Amino acid sequence: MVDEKNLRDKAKEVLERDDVRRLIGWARGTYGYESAPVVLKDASEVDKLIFDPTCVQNPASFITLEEKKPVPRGQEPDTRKVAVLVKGCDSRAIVQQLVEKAYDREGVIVLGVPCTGVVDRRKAAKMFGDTSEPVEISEEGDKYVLTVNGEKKEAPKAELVADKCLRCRYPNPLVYDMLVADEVEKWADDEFADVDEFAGQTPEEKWKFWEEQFSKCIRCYSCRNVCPMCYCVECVVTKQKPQWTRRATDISENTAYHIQRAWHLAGRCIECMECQRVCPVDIPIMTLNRKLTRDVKEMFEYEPGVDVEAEPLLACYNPQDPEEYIM
Amino acid sequence: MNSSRRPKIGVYVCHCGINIGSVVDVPAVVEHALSLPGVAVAREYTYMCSDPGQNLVKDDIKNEGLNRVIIASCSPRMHEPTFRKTLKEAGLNPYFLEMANIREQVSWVHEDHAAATEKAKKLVEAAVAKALLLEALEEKEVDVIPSCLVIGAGIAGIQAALDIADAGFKVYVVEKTPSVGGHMSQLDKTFPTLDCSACILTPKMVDLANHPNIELMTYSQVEEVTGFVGNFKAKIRKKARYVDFSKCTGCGVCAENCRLAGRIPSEFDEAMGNRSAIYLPFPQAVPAKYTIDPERCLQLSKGKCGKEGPACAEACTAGAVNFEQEDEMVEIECGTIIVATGYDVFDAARKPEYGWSDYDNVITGLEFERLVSASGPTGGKPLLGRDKKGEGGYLPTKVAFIHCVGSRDKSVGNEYCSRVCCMYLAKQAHLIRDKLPDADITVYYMDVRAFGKGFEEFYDRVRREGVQYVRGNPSEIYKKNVDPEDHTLIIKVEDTLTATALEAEADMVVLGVGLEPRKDVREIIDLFKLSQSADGFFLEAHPKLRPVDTASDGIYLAGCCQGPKDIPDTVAQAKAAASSALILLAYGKAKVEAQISFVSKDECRGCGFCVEVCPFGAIELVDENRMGNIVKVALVNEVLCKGCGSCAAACLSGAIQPRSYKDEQILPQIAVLGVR
Amino acid sequence: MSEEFEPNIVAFLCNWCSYAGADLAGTSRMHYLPNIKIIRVMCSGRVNPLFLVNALQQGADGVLISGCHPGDCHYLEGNYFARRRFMLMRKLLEHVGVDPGRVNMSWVSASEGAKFKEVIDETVAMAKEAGPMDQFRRRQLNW
Amino acid sequence: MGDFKFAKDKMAEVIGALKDYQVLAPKAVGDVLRFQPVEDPAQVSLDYPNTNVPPKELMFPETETLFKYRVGQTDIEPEVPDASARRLIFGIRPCDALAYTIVDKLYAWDFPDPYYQKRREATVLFGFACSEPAANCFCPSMGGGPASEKGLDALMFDVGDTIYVKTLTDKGEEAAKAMGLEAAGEAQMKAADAQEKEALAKIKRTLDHSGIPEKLPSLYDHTMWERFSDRCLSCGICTFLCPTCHCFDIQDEMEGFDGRRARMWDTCMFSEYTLHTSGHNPRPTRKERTRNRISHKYSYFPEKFDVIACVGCGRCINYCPVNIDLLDILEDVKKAEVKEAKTA
Repeated sequence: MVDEKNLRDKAKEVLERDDVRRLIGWARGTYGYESAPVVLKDASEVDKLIFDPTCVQNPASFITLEEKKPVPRGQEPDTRKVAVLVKGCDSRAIVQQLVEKAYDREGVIVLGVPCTGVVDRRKAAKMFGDTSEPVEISEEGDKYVLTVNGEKKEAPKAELVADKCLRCRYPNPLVYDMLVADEVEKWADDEFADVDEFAGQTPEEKWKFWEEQFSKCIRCYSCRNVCPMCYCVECVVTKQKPQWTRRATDISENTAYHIQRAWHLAGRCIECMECQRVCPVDIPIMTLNRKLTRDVKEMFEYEPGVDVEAEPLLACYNPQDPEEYIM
Repeated sequence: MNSSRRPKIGVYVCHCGINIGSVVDVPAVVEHALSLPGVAVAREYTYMCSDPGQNLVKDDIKNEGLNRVIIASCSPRMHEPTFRKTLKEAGLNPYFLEMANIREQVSWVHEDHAAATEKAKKLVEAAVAKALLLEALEEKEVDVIPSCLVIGAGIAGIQAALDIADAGFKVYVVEKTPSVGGHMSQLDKTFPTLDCSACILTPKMVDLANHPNIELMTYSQVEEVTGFVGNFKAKIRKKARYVDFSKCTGCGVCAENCRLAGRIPSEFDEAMGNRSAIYLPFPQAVPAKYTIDPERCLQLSKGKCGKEGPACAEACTAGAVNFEQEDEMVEIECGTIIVATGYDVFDAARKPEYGWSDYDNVITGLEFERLVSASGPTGGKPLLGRDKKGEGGYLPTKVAFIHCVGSRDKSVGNEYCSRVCCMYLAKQAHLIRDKLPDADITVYYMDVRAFGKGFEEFYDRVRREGVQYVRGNPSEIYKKNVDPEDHTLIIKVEDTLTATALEAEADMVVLGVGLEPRKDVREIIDLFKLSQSADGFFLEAHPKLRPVDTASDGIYLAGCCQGPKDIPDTVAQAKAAASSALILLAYGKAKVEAQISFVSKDECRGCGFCVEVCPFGAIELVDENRMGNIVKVALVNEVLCKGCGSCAAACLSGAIQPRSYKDEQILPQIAVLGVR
Repeated sequence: MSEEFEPNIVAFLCNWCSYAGADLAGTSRMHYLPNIKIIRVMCSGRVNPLFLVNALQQGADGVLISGCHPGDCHYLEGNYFARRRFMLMRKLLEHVGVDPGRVNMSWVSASEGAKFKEVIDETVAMAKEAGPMDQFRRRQLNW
Repeated sequence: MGDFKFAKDKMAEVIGALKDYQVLAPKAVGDVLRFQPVEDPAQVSLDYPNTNVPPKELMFPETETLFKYRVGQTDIEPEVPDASARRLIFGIRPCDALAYTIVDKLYAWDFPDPYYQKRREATVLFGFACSEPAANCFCPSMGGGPASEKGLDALMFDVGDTIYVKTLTDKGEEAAKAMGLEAAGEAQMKAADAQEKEALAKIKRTLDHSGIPEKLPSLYDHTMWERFSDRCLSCGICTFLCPTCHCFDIQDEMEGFDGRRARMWDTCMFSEYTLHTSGHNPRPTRKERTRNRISHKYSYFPEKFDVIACVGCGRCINYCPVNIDLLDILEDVKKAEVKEAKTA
């Protein structure tokens, strides 16, 4: 369990340093089961910080989301550090961002938050209905206790917890400068059963599924924008010259977009599942990413976001790489 | 230049005589071309590559103001350079050319005329789609270091080196063995003229050693090659001879005193004769400097040689022997490289049915050369069955020669013809007839390929000398009986002309072993980035038109490393390689690839994927000021970049692109060709 | 379809081995099916796997990447990268429901004209087997 | 106009009776609701909060071909939608109907947009009053309400096992007749009134927007925006799912040398939206984009058309993945001190 007081003290310490520009963490949401990512710029704001089972978002995304603002002539760019709170899964994003030279290790201060699982808003809403008031959720053993409109409600953890947590292999941050709580026991593992099950279908069945899913897509690009790995200055998907994918929303372009998005995360996806969480039309985007994650593991014994020293998967090779199917 | 204006494309469809015209409806393709956007002119012509053909293009560029040209004809690998030149001469940037390959990829491979014509139209359409997006590229040049590195000092290497040196350029010759000369130095006589191999080779070997422009490094090996055309760097290991090169006079006293004198099989004599641990490979060896074989020498391998220590050192009045000597690394720079690493003869042990490993009167062609050579272990007598000391032995009475051992033989993986065996066996048959007038001589052959100058005449002469040619490929050779005094072998063979099974006798069998790529061919490939053809020999840049060039600029091939050859062909190719290398050396500059990658800094995310991928280390990350912020972006070294484009496929944002093969140039091609 | 379905294949050939191999097939007059349309690139390593997706989108019924045999790349390593990328992209497309028979890669050296012919025949056969690629073909302009 | 009713279990027949209308109703794919042509009337259900994607797409499709052409040729073939086909949107929520009346103003302004207008004219809106407003609904604050009639041709109420239909225009009346509905009685009307009051009471979130349109311009450079923009993903959810957002991009698409010009939804939240050819971007960061979204809805639009471009449907709040809450922002707008701010 994370003691929020301790978390805020640590955050305060960090924010008080002259060489720190901002701190990214979580704050209470405005309604329902939401929490909100928050960017603090002053130590006086630390009381906004929370950490509870609603803190599903990946703060690492907001490091790369920050634009490099044009620096007026005669002024120096603000190169002070960015501090960020990360759960175990979130921390893999930091590792991968470092592998891809998104910033220097010295450029960030990582406050690690050992995590025992977060709640899936959709599951909660299904169970207890939505509400205009912010809901507080706390974890008690294998139960979640929720305060919905003043009423205390309970639910087994397994029924509310996000899918990614059900197969969490990294509850503790893999990279950090300080931990805000004691490390926790790893409680789950990932057998990729879902991937195998899906892969078991015929091409026709698979396409039938995706055709329905992709045709829902409104191309809001929230899945791309929220991804901590997606921070190209100009994304091929929205590039005009050349135009890989057209803006038109139809099954052809939508499919192309989703394949491109998944492809560009091959050997890079760190499985925070933000892409799937943010989708306004419930496209199971991770089904693509996880397929690649699995194959990458099997074919190349490679796992992204765990080793800062690792070479990027598709920027290296092994002469003995598998090549069945190659004529 | 007019290229900046909106595209004005000229399309030229070639009939290539009837090569294209007889299958593809050329007028229809021309008509289709005219319907395409940006196409101002479309014409057909019998031979676009001919002068009048090229003039068509030039005139249109001048008169019609064309700024893009499409040639629909043969493979760009064939005539792209030709037509780039055409554009250049007409004042248009040569990279405004696009070719549609409607011969190799259409008329020659498709029978259905209608389908072929449709495909030709598509390919032209795709070319137009790309041409609309072509851009002018600038061809840069780099200086060429005025020197050449020759690898291997067989006849090929020697000849190439001498030619270049005579042209006044510095040549470094690196030979793996202690002496230059290669296989040719082992031969006795050469077909069909029968002049003595040593007599014609030795003078060249000496010239090589004494030429003021040549730096000869024998008993040496290239260990690393870096750089690019015009600016190669090579690390060479001069292996320790344990004999002071400057002091050794080549007198040979050391060898006579060596405790292992005459007890080590001589490589040069194909183990038919012996040498000492400190040795000169053969009497006419160049340089005439002795070398200690570190594996065999007691002092070097065991650390102790007799009670009184090494006798060679004792004996050497010049005090040249030096067991402390160490390998020496030298680094040289050169503008061009000639690879002349030669071949290995086929290992007869791989045809056990011929019993080469079992019977000492079954020998290979090369062993025969040593046996009949005046400088050989038997002083030229074809003596067999000599004892350890090389004493005794008998002269054969029935001699059999067998063709195609390890050549034209899928069972050993050599489908090719070795080109020399037919003739050297004929020559050897003649030599036997010379030395043993009464011997009966039979040659077992599949075909006799006497294709060269004077070959057929020579073959005819040998037959008239009473050498019997039997058409048949022996299936087995075995000893007639166990009696050690009886050397008779039985050759099981079917005479395919009379269709009769024979069990012929012979007491000497010479195997016409073929030529194979060297065992260490892999090392050389990795060293110089060469590629192999199906037969395992090095692959030339083009089988017809660039027979001595390799895929890597500034690196050329000479001799049997490229494929089996006889001496005249080898010398001819060596001279060709020399003149190719000389083009760069004489001109003093080398063109740098214009179609190389470039980075659009504003799009680069600085992840360095391209840096990791680049096989030539041509990309680095550098600081870039992006609106006041310092960010890392990729930067391409224009000389090191070869334009392979691997970086582009690794780049997530498409920020790095190879010129002429940019995403935005390939995607329109896909758009055209993809549509069913 | 009344007449037999003729698949359209877009092939990406490296200039040094496979394109040369295709030329050799031509010079040796080896007949193969006209369904294949070749795009020349300098190295199989140049082939962005997204080209394949784009080709399928454009209406290609099959795609082929061909490069030098492992170890023989004119640019030393390009084909190794190509191999990794291809192996993954094939799996991804398969997962989306694209018939794996549509997505092919081969090693064809400059001296393997005969192999090139075989590869083409096989590729076309597999695409025929898979049928017309209509899953996510662009249809905005089918008029 | 008239008051009608039909039994819930007769809904399939009622809809089936609409022979010369293309009927559109909410259809679910998984949990995602969207208006789609009705294939089987039996499948239509009126048991839903509101569609994820607003019915604005029925007038203003995500992607729409304007015309086609071939490069190198001069003739083009425009593709103005066929207006003759009459459509009936069955079960549109009052907030989404109200949204049409707002978007109408834009598409009728300076250049009347034929593509939009033809669809509008040919479409009958059968509204459906809300009995269970969602957590983030605030339509009453925006001049609408769970049973608002604005922009509708008819409004339906779910009263027990009957549906009470109140026609509001001739178009609605005509459609009701085509449905062969029977006349409604006092009971239904009373029930409807009661339901409306209940529904109103259930709406927790409110907004007093007085003063906001006037104040916004003065907050142009205010730092308050960063509190939200710092966590904004710059994605298209809030705008694409907004029933009043109406921005589009125009693109030429080529296949070989054939092409079409089409328009598709665009959003001011994308950085490309304001990117100039020169590479200059007047809205370089999420701050400017967040500000623009709010300012456009609550200041620029009312300035031009005297109405706030927001109907309080709550979608932008519900679907924002980082809890950027419109009402939260507007509260800050009201609190914000103007003194340190420059006016644009």
